[in-house]
Amino acid sequence: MENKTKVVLGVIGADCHAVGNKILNYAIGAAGFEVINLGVLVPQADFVSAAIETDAQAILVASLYGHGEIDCRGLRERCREAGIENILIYVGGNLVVGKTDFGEVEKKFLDMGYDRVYAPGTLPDVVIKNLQADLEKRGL
Amino acid sequence: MENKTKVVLGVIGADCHAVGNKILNYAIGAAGFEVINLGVLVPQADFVSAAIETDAQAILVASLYGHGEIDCRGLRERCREAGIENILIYVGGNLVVGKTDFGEVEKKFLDMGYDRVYAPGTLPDVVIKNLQADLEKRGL
Amino acid sequence: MELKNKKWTREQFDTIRAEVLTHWATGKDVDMEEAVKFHETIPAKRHFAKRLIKAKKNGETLTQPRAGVALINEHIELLNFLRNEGEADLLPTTIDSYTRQNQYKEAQNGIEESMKAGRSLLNGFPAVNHGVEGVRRVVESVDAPLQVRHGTPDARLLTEITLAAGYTSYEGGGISYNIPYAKSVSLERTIYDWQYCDRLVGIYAEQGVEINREPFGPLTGTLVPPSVSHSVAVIEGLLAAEQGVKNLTLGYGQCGNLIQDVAAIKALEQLAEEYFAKHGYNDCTLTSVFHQWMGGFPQDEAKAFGVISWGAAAAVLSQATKVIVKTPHEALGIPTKEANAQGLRTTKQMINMLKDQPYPMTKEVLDEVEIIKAESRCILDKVFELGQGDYAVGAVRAFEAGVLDVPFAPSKYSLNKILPARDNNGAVRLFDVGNLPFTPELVAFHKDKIDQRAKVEGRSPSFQMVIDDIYAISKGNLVGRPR
Amino acid sequence: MELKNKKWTREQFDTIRAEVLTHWATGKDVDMEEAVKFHETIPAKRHFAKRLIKAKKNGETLTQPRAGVALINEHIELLNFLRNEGEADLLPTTIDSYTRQNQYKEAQNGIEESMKAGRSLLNGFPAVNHGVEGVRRVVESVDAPLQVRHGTPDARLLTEITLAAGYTSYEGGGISYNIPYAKSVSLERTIYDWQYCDRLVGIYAEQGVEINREPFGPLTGTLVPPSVSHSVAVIEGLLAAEQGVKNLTLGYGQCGNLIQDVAAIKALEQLAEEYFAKHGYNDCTLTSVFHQWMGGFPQDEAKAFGVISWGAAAAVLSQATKVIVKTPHEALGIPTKEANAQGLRTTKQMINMLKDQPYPMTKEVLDEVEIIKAESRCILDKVFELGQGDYAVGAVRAFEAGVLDVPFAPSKYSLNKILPARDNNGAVRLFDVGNLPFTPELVAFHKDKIDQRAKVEGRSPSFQMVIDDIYAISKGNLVGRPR
Ligand code: B12
Ligand code: B12
Repeated sequence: MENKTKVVLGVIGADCHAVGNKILNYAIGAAGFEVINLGVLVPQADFVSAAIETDAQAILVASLYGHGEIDCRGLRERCREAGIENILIYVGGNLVVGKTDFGEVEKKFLDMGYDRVYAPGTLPDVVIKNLQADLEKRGL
Repeated sequence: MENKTKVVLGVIGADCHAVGNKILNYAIGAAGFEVINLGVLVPQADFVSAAIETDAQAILVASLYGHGEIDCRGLRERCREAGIENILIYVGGNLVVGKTDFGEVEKKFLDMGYDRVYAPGTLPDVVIKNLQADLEKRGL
Repeated sequence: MELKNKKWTREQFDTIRAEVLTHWATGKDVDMEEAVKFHETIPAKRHFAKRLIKAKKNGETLTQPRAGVALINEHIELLNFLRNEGEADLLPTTIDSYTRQNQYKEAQNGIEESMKAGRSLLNGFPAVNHGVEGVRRVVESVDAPLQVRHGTPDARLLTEITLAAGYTSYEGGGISYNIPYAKSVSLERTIYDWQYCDRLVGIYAEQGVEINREPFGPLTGTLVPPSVSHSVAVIEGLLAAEQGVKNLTLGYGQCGNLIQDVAAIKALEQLAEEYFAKHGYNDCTLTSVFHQWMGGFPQDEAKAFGVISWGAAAAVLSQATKVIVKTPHEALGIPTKEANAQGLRTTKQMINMLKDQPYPMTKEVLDEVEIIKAESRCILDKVFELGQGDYAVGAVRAFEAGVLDVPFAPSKYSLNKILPARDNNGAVRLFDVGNLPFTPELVAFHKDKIDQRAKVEGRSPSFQMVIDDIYAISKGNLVGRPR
Repeated sequence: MELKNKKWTREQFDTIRAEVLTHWATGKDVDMEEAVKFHETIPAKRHFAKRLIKAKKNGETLTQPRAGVALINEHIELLNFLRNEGEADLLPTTIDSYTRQNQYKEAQNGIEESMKAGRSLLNGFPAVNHGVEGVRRVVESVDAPLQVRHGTPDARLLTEITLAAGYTSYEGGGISYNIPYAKSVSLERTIYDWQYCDRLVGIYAEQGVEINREPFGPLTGTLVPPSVSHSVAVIEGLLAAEQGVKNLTLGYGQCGNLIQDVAAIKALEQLAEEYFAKHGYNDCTLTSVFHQWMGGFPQDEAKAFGVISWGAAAAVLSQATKVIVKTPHEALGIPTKEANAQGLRTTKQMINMLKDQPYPMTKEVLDEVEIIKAESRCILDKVFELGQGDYAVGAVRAFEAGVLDVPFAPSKYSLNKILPARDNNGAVRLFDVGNLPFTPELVAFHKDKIDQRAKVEGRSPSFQMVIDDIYAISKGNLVGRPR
């Protein structure tokens, strides 16, 4: 148990979409990570504190309901302030309101400081592969 | 019978779409016109000769199958050559190949010398109203 | 606060009301007397409850979209577009998610950001912030029956404001707007707060103002077995009736197997009649709503049109009173008004082509009706027993015990022990019945159905099967077969 | 020319063949020996007949679009697009209308105008003008089973060229490609000319090359009662089998009432088995094709998607072997490749969602099957009698007598005495049975059905009712109720 890499998972803001979260939790766990799943309706602050408490290597933020643009701003800064500036942060789901060209959306969230931005309906395997690769790069 | 206004009706070229033709035939006849219905697969020449033989006041050309652009060119000239230069000529149906902006199509056929051009799915009542109005203008 | 399924006294209501109306500045403008007068001026064609009664009488299935944007004028424009271009029979006002969580400051911020951005940054219409006057403008600018649709655990202020503004229908319930929408709000709390909403509707009714109420049928929208959502629907219906609600629409979300879907609507209507009669609520008009597939959609619009059409077919063949319509943008984002109108027109076409062909009540359908009713009775009667004759108390205890259990629910007050999966014909069954109080026969029925499928697929039932089913429709299938 | 339903001798065939191949310059390049060698190299997955047999075995319903443009490269691109983006299982090559009328000069002109215009001015692919080599390029550039679809009274040269080029399926028939597509070509002529086409397929078969043949089921596509099109389908099937065809697909165009549509496919399959056995054609493989609604479509694309979806549902619920797919552009013009692919994907989604839910064979369905079979037997047996045991001669006489009669047909060889109209459930019945040789019971059945509807609508049956039904689906309904 101990030596498993830890990742924090949660659905941010006032968002209650739980199905994807449960599947990601199951799949990422099954892939050998220790998932700290905060579930739905998670404030930014909780992602940061959970990451610090558990010494996690990555934060996986989900936003399905359309307010992602508002809810996700400033998470990177919070991490910086809390001293985990370099933690991996992924974000995915239906990030903005409306059917939008993903290119724009991706850019917007990369600029906010997210390491990877996922298009709607991304399958868990993709995330897991990326996680393993990114952590390896960091020698973990 | 005699003193009814006569109109020639037909589906031009290699076109076999008969349903609309039968309905137009029925409706225009019911509206008090004498319809000379040439049916489907009608060459340009037949429209002209039928109009002359019956001393018709209007020619109603239908083209559904997409070749209207090719089939309808030159009908006005033929009428001119045959000495019925001023006869009313309407055209309707699905005149060109593909879903096309009707404005363009209308212009194209007006330029070919048609008096009225009808969009796909036009109902008989519309045609009948127009016929009555146009013939009245001509004092018929 | 002591939860009881008992009509509130006016005192109890008024004390709490005084406090509720202070939750946000706009609360003070609520004037029930003025509201009652306004409601009396609403013509029948714009009156939700009356329109539903007429539809039920004529055997119509009415269409209704979901729609809501941040700003008033844009919202009015949106609704009129759906009325005119979408041929919608009934119109919604979908509330944004901040308001749903009573985060009125965030909603205010969303309004301002939307003004700046020139597009809606909110996923719905923040009615509380717009206040009675603003919402009234919507009511006066739209020529169709209007309903509030949301997902709000504590909807008391929202109810006060929208009803005062002239809405004639209101969605939600203490269970259906908690378990799928909240994480750590107790059921006691939400059922109690929704008694307030129902009581308010009852008080309007006592003054001759009929307002339609609709518990949210589909719950998590994802492989919810009919008997589970039916039990919740009937309980919320009974709780509403006790508070004086006289016009109720009970709902169900499409599962995808036509026989099961047709049977589900029949069973829902019959169960409701049965339990309302049993408990003496005989002056309450009941209608039904069918939700087109509420789970994950295909991203491709052409495929989405297929899913929408199949939902429309099931709705009209089951003769539901109304159908809630999805759009070709479903998988990707809040639809444009054009995409929303497209879903409505596809649905209208299906309804009009199918309305003259009743679905034969075959043995398969009737058997399915009996199964759903038998399961629902097991649950409902156990809830009643746990509550010692009180459905409100019983519901709370039932969720603790897993007697009521909603798959994939985010709320920690749902045990999440049951696991649904499709059988070999695509009907939603239970791969794990958890603590549902089913008879051994019913448990065996589900086991057989799942085993039958597993056998065909040459694999043993597993959570992977559940996951495959969750993705199936979005990947173009009904049953999530192994690749 | 003396018409007999008798397998042609090789001499008879060869004399005519020598002449046929001179109808257009490209005829001289037809080389059957080379063709047979080429056919032997076609892999199963690209082989139409083999793919159909596999589908029938697995209970699949395959999707197939209509598509054809003037120029070779554009046509190849179109087909591959429909394969990749439309997920089509089977591919067509729809032939243009000049070629259909053997107006190869006009077709040539269309090819040149299309090159100039940079877009196709032809409504299909002029295969004769492109010749064996050009058509072969298509066959070699597309990775799916390919069929020729047209509407050609005299298709002899077209058949020679496309089969020599490697097509493994061929649509048409002496009745179904005359009555709906021609005006004054005698049936004797077209049946005779189509015996040539069938004989050619038979000669390929004798050399071990299996080619699928498909009579055109929907005829005029407009309110054609099942028994009328079934009779034509069975007759053309029998005529083809006599000439040595071994793989046949019989078709039917959707009427719109699900019970009637499901019953129609069942009845068609059963009738074919029955008559093929009766006349000793036991080595011929039979499959079925369901055509999505072939009459007037709604112009609005969202509504068209509804019509397409309903056609897809009926196709898979009736377990037809394949379905011919319409597009959201249907009412307005030849579809773009994108619109064509959309119709295919909508259909795929429906098929995949419904394939696991067999439609219950209810009493209503079984009764309808019996009606359709009884009506068809009346017609078929009368045709046989009129022909003194010869279906070819019988067909000609039957059309003269109105024993066979196709509504709204342009051909003067169809009496056009029958008038179809929908009953109160939307099933297509006969408002005037004309001279169809129905039993008094069957005549009464139709009368009752129409009267029943007329009563509901408070009007007496009339031609206006027929007109209302013709427009109904394009106006968003199934039954053309009075406004
Ligand atoms: C089911 C559903 C619901 C259910 C949720 C039940 C529950 N508690 O879980 C109910 C009915 C309650 C619901 C409510 C609402 N919903 Co909803 N819902 C859906 C729906 C249909 C499916 C979601 C789902 O479960 N998919 C299946 C799972 C497995 O996939 P997933 O959620 O997409 O997650 C996967 C991927 O996205 C990815 N992923 C997700 N997050 C992350 C994060 C990372 C880091 C990574 C790497 C990957 C990743 O991995 C997951 C597993 O593959 C979607 C539309 C759709 N997708 O078809 C709308 C949708 C998400 N909902 C939407 C909205 C707006 C709402 C509401 C606000 C109501 C409304 N206004 O209509 C409320 C929200 C209330 C709230 N406070 O949040 C919108 C969002 C619009 C937008 N973004 O522009 C959608 C897109 C529908 C739409 N087009 O309008 N909804
Ligand atoms: C039924 C039908 C057929 C039947 C016809 C049976 C018959 N003999 O009548 C069959 C199956 C045989 C058929 C064959 C073909 N068809 Co067709 N057919 C249709 C369909 C679905 C309905 C036509 C119909 O009957 N409508 C009902 C009647 C009442 O309406 P209407 O015909 O539009 O006529 C009304 C109005 O247009 C108007 N009107 C018509 N003409 C005129 C003229 C005047 C002067 C006025 C004022 C008004 C007017 O008044 C009529 C009464 O309201 C249409 C698409 C659609 N509309 O949904 C395609 C369609 C017309 N067919 C089409 C094609 C291409 C063909 C084929 C070439 C096959 C192919 N490549 O797919 C062959 C043609 C062979 C030939 N030589 O002509 C295309 C034409 C494409 C284009 N223009 O770009 C269409 C539009 C379908 C499509 N989108 O691809 N077809």
